[in-house]
Amino acid sequence: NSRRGQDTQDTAAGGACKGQQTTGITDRTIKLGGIYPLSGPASAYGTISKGVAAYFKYVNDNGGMDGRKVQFIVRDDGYQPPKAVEEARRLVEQDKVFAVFQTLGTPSTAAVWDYLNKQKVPQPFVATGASVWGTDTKHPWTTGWQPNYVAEARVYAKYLKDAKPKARVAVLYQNDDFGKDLLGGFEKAVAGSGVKVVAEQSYEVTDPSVSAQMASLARSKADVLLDVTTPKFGSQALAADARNTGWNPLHIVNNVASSAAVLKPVGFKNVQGVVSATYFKDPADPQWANDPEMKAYMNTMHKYAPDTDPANQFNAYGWAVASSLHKALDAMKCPTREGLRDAVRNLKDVKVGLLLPGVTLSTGPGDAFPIETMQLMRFKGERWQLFGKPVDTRKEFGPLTK
Amino acid sequence: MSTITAALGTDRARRRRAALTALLAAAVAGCVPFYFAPFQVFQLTMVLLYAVALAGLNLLVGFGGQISLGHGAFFAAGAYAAAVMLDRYDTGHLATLPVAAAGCFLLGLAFGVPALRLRGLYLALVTLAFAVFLPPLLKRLEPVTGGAMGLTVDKLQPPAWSGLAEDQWTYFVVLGVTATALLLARNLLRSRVGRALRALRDNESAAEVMGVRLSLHKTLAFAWSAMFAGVAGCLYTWVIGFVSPDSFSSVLSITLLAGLVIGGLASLYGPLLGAAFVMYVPSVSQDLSEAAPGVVFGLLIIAVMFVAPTGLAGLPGRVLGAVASRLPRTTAAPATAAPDRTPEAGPAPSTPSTPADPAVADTEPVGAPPRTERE
Amino acid sequence: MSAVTDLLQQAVEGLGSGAVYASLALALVLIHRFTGIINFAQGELAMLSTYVAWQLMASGMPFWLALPVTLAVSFAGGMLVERIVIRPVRGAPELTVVIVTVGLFIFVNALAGLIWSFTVKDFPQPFPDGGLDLAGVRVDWSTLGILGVVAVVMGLLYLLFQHTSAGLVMRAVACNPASARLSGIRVGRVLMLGWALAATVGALSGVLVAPVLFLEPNMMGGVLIYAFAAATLGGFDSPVGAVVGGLFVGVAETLTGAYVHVVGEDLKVGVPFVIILAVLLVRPQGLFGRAAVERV
Amino acid sequence: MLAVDGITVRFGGITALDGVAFTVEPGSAVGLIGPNGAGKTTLFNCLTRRCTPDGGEVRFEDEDLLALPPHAVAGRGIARTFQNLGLFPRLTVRENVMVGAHSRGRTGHLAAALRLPRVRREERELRDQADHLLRRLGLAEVADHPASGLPFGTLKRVELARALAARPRLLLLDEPVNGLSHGEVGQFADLVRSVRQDFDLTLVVVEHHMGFVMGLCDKVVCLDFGRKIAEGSPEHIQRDPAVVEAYLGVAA
Amino acid sequence: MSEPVTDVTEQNFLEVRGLHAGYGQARVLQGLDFSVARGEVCAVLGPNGAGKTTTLRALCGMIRGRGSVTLNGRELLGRSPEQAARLGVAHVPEGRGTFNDLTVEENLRIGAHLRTGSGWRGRARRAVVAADLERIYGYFPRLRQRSRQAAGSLSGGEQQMLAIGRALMPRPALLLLDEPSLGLAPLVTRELFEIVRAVNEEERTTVVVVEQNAQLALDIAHRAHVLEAGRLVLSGPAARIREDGQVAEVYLGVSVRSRKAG
Ligand SMILES: Nc1ncnc2c1ncn2[C@@H]1O[C@H](COP(=O)(O)OP(=O)(O)OP(=O)(O)O)[C@@H](O)[C@H]1O
Ligand SMILES: Nc1ncnc2c1ncn2[C@@H]1O[C@H](COP(=O)(O)OP(=O)(O)OP(=O)(O)O)[C@@H](O)[C@H]1O
Ligand SMILES: [Mg+2]
Ligand SMILES: [Mg+2]
Repeated sequence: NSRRGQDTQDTAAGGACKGQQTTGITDRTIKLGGIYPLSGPASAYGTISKGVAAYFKYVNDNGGMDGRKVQFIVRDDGYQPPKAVEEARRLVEQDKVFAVFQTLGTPSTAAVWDYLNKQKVPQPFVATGASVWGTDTKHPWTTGWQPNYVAEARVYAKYLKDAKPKARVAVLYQNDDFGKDLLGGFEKAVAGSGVKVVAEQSYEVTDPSVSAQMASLARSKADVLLDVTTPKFGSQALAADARNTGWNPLHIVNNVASSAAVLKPVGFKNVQGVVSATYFKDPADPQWANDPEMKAYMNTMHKYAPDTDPANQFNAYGWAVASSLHKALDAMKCPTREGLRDAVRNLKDVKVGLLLPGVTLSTGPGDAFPIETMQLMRFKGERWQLFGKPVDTRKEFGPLTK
Repeated sequence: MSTITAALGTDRARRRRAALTALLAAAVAGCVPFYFAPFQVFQLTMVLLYAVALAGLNLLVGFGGQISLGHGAFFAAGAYAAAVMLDRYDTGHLATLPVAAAGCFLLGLAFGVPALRLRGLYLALVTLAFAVFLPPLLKRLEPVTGGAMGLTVDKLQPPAWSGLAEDQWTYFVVLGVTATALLLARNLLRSRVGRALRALRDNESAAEVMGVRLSLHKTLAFAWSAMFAGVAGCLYTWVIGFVSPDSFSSVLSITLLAGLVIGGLASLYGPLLGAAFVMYVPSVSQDLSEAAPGVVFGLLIIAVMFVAPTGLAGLPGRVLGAVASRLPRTTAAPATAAPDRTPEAGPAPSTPSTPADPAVADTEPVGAPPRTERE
Repeated sequence: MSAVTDLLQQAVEGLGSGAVYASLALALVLIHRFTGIINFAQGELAMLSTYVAWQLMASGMPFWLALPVTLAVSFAGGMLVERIVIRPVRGAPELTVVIVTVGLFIFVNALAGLIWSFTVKDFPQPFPDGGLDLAGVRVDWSTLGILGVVAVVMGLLYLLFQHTSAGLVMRAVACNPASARLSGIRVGRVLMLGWALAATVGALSGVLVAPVLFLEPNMMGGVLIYAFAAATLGGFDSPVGAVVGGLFVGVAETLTGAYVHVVGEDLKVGVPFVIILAVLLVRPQGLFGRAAVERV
Repeated sequence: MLAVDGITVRFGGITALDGVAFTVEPGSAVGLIGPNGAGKTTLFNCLTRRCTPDGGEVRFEDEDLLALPPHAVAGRGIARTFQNLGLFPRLTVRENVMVGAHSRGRTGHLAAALRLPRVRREERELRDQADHLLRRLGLAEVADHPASGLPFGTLKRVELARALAARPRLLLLDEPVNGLSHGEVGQFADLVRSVRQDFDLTLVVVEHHMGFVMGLCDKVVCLDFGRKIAEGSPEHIQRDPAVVEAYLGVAA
Repeated sequence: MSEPVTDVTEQNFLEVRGLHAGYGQARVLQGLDFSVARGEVCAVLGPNGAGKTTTLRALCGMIRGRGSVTLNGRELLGRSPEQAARLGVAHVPEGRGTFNDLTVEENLRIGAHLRTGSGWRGRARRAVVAADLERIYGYFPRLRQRSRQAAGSLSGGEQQMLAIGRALMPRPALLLLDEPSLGLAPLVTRELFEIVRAVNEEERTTVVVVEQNAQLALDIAHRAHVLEAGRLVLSGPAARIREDGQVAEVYLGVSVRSRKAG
């Protein structure tokens, strides 16, 4: 009785969807798997899985998705690509999931996407903003979700071109795909304009602090500091900026490090006027307190994840991306893996509760970036204030190509 | 004379038993991929390739007594050598193996020379520094290494004639390389060279007086062990098909050393056990606690070291020893177990002491082998 | 600003980082002097202590009360760790103990994440905001404060090691525990004391650097590597060496990161290590370490 | 065969050896005696290149010994035992002895890894020779025992076996019989005498056991505070007042 | 055996009953019985590998044993070496166990640990230690010359002196000497045994000495035990053992002396 025979359990649909894969989905259930760093250096992001799981529980309590109860299996890869491969294989071959809904981080995602595409398993809405997920044509089963880093860079570029056309920009960035993508996107987007990058400094995630880099950047006396960091380093950079009274640039902090949890430790008085961009509703922001989706989110989090801080924006991110998947599943023509693949790649202005007004999901042939719109915000008092109109980078800069 | 013939007899018997065991192991190893699910075969493949790296590290640390916390760097070098060759020159997989091996051998040689001057802790930390330094370097060399995004390359594909699935073919290839590597390591250790290595681990001065050339053997040990790590890295690229700088952080180096110590230093099959630990225990931890797999994993490491302070390889012996010394009389002389325990420096870990008097911990004379100490 | 002031400013920045490394390196040196091992969990224990302080303050305790309580808790905690985690492998090969500390590292890190989550916590700055302006070079009070505390701790440790019989006993235990026991030294207690002191120094380090690095479970992970570097450069037995090593590493990497463009910020980690390697090749026992006695 | 000339060793302020000179004739046995800390072991250390003298010359068969790298000494035919035992505790007794023959082996790293036929042959030979020595010294029983945990007297013999495995022409013994009972000393003396004959050895022996030294040696050199204070036949030395005063106390 | 209670601490100051001990599965001591009176010097003799060292290790708690060992009426078995040391047992181990990284004087100070404890102590304590140091330097002038030198760099004999000196520092009640003459020059060996005799007589220190130089040991011992293969094969007053020619021949090889090493 070989365990290998499990392959035979893979099932196919009949009828109109004849031959398509129905593994992991029945009329009553749908099985999804996610791979997150629950341990190791990137475990801060692991909490996204809590938001996702909470959403699915919420849906199950309300009758499921189209009558199907969601079973969501979370696996830990410790942010290590080989572990991600192992876990992806386990999810596909042993747990027989319908789709691998979210792999987190560029390395892990890159390590598994060949495999998943070869197995024809959908990999929708990966939790990384690298631009490859949307521009690659060889991996139709994989799509991004959050605005890719290039798109985000374009938002800041546009803002500067409009507001400070002669800006001299200093950039602090994390030396990995995230930082490089964003920096590269920014440089490309400001090319030919009066906005110039005059200094760049990178740091490694393993560095204890970025104060030395900040001191170096201060020497450039730039007017703008573009701060492409992850939360802890974001706090450090903001604090270093505040400490240095001799240099007062316009501080643009990227979305990843823009949550209130990053700013609060620095002291709100020290971060007045900082600019950022966003696309979903910050659970820590009181202006959304009466938003119905936010309420549902808060209640569910209190109910199912009482130990988790619902104000943490990563949880809200999880909720938002899960509800995006819900929409995509609803849009499937066939309840099959192929059906999901096609649905995810054919989203048209789909609204999702936790996304900002004006931000919708849209994909199409050759465009696997569901969200490419962001809105600028400025920190004032004790919270972010949105300003300007949502910037649709697709419209402003044209589609991304490889 | 009779004792000699008897010894010869047992020797032959032992050899026959060893051959039988090897045959059995080969048979089991050959059947495994036809029984287990692909992802389990994949896991075993990973165990095998980590075992190669651990076997290399074992040469250096277990048998040579030099501690390296930087072997992840050689692993990475091997992985990148393979990935770059596949990505840029399309050389085909097999060609990458000798290049990765030779390259890492030379790299190890280059490292072995300064390592000669450094001892214990200092060597460990300098090598750790190398492991810390490598990822940013790989990122910097973007034109070759693909920078922070890494490189995605083709995995090993089964040839049509084999009729095997990808995971099975990969498994067999890795099995072949691993078996060869382990055999090489074993041969090395069972020779004059291996003895010299272990001798200088135990007592450098005496070894040198016996004519052992320290510089030669230490540097070559470093080179061999780097080569093994490089070969493992090359296999990694074949299996995973993706390399990125952040896959080879210092955590990998520390994990390798931990795996080795957990498996059993200076033991021939310790690397296999250590590799299995490194591979399977994180999964077990998250099965036990989804909320915080790290908590469980950390505890498991500590627990294993409590139960098997000399590594898992020594565990069966310890258990048997403990049982044997308990069985005849319940009050038998409180033993320290571990009959097979490599009689290395330091006292045996204690059997649990009487609860009334927790201070009595050490049961073996702590200075047990003082006479063979250096002056 | 002139180029010289710039340079000095960067150097001051380096001293700031260096002080952070030195503070943890002191704890590493302490534990090494007592037990002869390197403790991978040292940074995580410091981080845990810092969370204790944070928790105390979150429940309303003022900083200057929370600090001594935290130090006391850490002292006790260090003893407990030795008793529960390290004692069972005492006498096992050295690497086994090192790997146990690796396990402890993973455990404590995950535990802190479980209890306090990975969001950054704000931690009050014991030193006043702002700083001195010395001829255009800005030196934050916090940098000066950390440097000052590090210097004091270094001095105390120096006295402990060199001028008390406790220091002598401790060295004897690290050198030959078996003989120490034969001389009636309660090795278990000495080791507990060593862990307790190291945990206390570590806690102090954590509390000092938390306002600068921001408190989260991985706060000390990066520092640990640099603290290792500092201790290695200094010679792993010497508190003075740890501090000199820490400051040197901090300044060296900051200046090369800022001024040597081929190296740049991304590769600057390599610089102190190259220097360390160079130093060790000449002095294998580190700058301030003692050469081991060896003869046949 | 061996000529030590004006050798001087200093450690910081201590002069461990101060212009010591003597010669050793082929086939002879020379005893080296002197109070504790006189520099006897240090002298051995110089001969085996464990330390480098600050002055003086050592010639072995007309070759400058001090110009050799440490590991080459064994290859020239010089072997020694250590005062405080320099065994390899984690190796078995047989392996210890086989390491002794290291300088006679030829196997390199690559050949060893591939386990070429000649490697097997060499291994077998070394092993047989080691076993032969072990039997000869009555150690066959403990051949597979790790060196640590054996009684002291046994370890002394293991050290001798290991030194002999190098097939030396000059054998340096540092306190070979300390820790042996009187009866065992006698046996050991017989043993040394017989191997000396069979292996055609030249001996230099450091020993505080006067009976052993006097019974074995043709010539005795006495050191005190790093200086040679007497040299001569055993009978002569035993009566030498300087030796009696510094070392023996009342005539033994 | 029922002896008057008053005698317990005098006649059976050290009392060993049915002592079994070993290493792992190797059972070395197979039930030893002997006792040593207070202020007595007791020699333990026997061939190579008989278990003499093992006996001393069991007495001072370095290895665990089964049976009973009482010192002054208090059980020693099951105690750790430091506890035994605190009860007044000092052990010069085989292999010397010097603190190689510490200087000679620091080694001796560690030996005085029990007299001073650790930590900051008063002048009186310091004076005591200074006097003790003087006493040891008096016994071994060589050590005074080497007092600032690291113990690891001493010659073999100097280390042996240091180990004995360290054991004498705390003025122990029971001194266990494992082959103290090892590596010592003849003159020093004789002096050493004089020192042991003096310590024994002046301080009433009870001594158990394992020694291969049976002649010397028996000269200062009151009582002697001969061990073979982990069992006592002979016990009695030292003088009688010395005179028992056959025993001496068989177990001690004393008569070798007349053969003059062959
Ligand atoms: N590395 C060293 N550093 C300092 N002093 C040393 C060193 N090696 C030896 N000495 C000193 O040199 C002197 C000679 O030592 P050596 O070991 O040669 O004596 P020895 O004659 O062998 O004495 P023993 O009979 O006690 O073994 C001793 O006083 C010793 O302390
Ligand atoms: N650390 C150890 N581990 C295992 N066995 C040991 C150990 N130490 C001693 N033994 C064994 O115990 C037995 C007795 O050894 P012990 O050292 O007590 O003998 P001894 O009488 O002191 O001999 P010697 O005169 O040679 O010192 C020997 O057979 C020896 O092999
Ligand atoms: Mg000597
Ligand atoms: Mg003995």
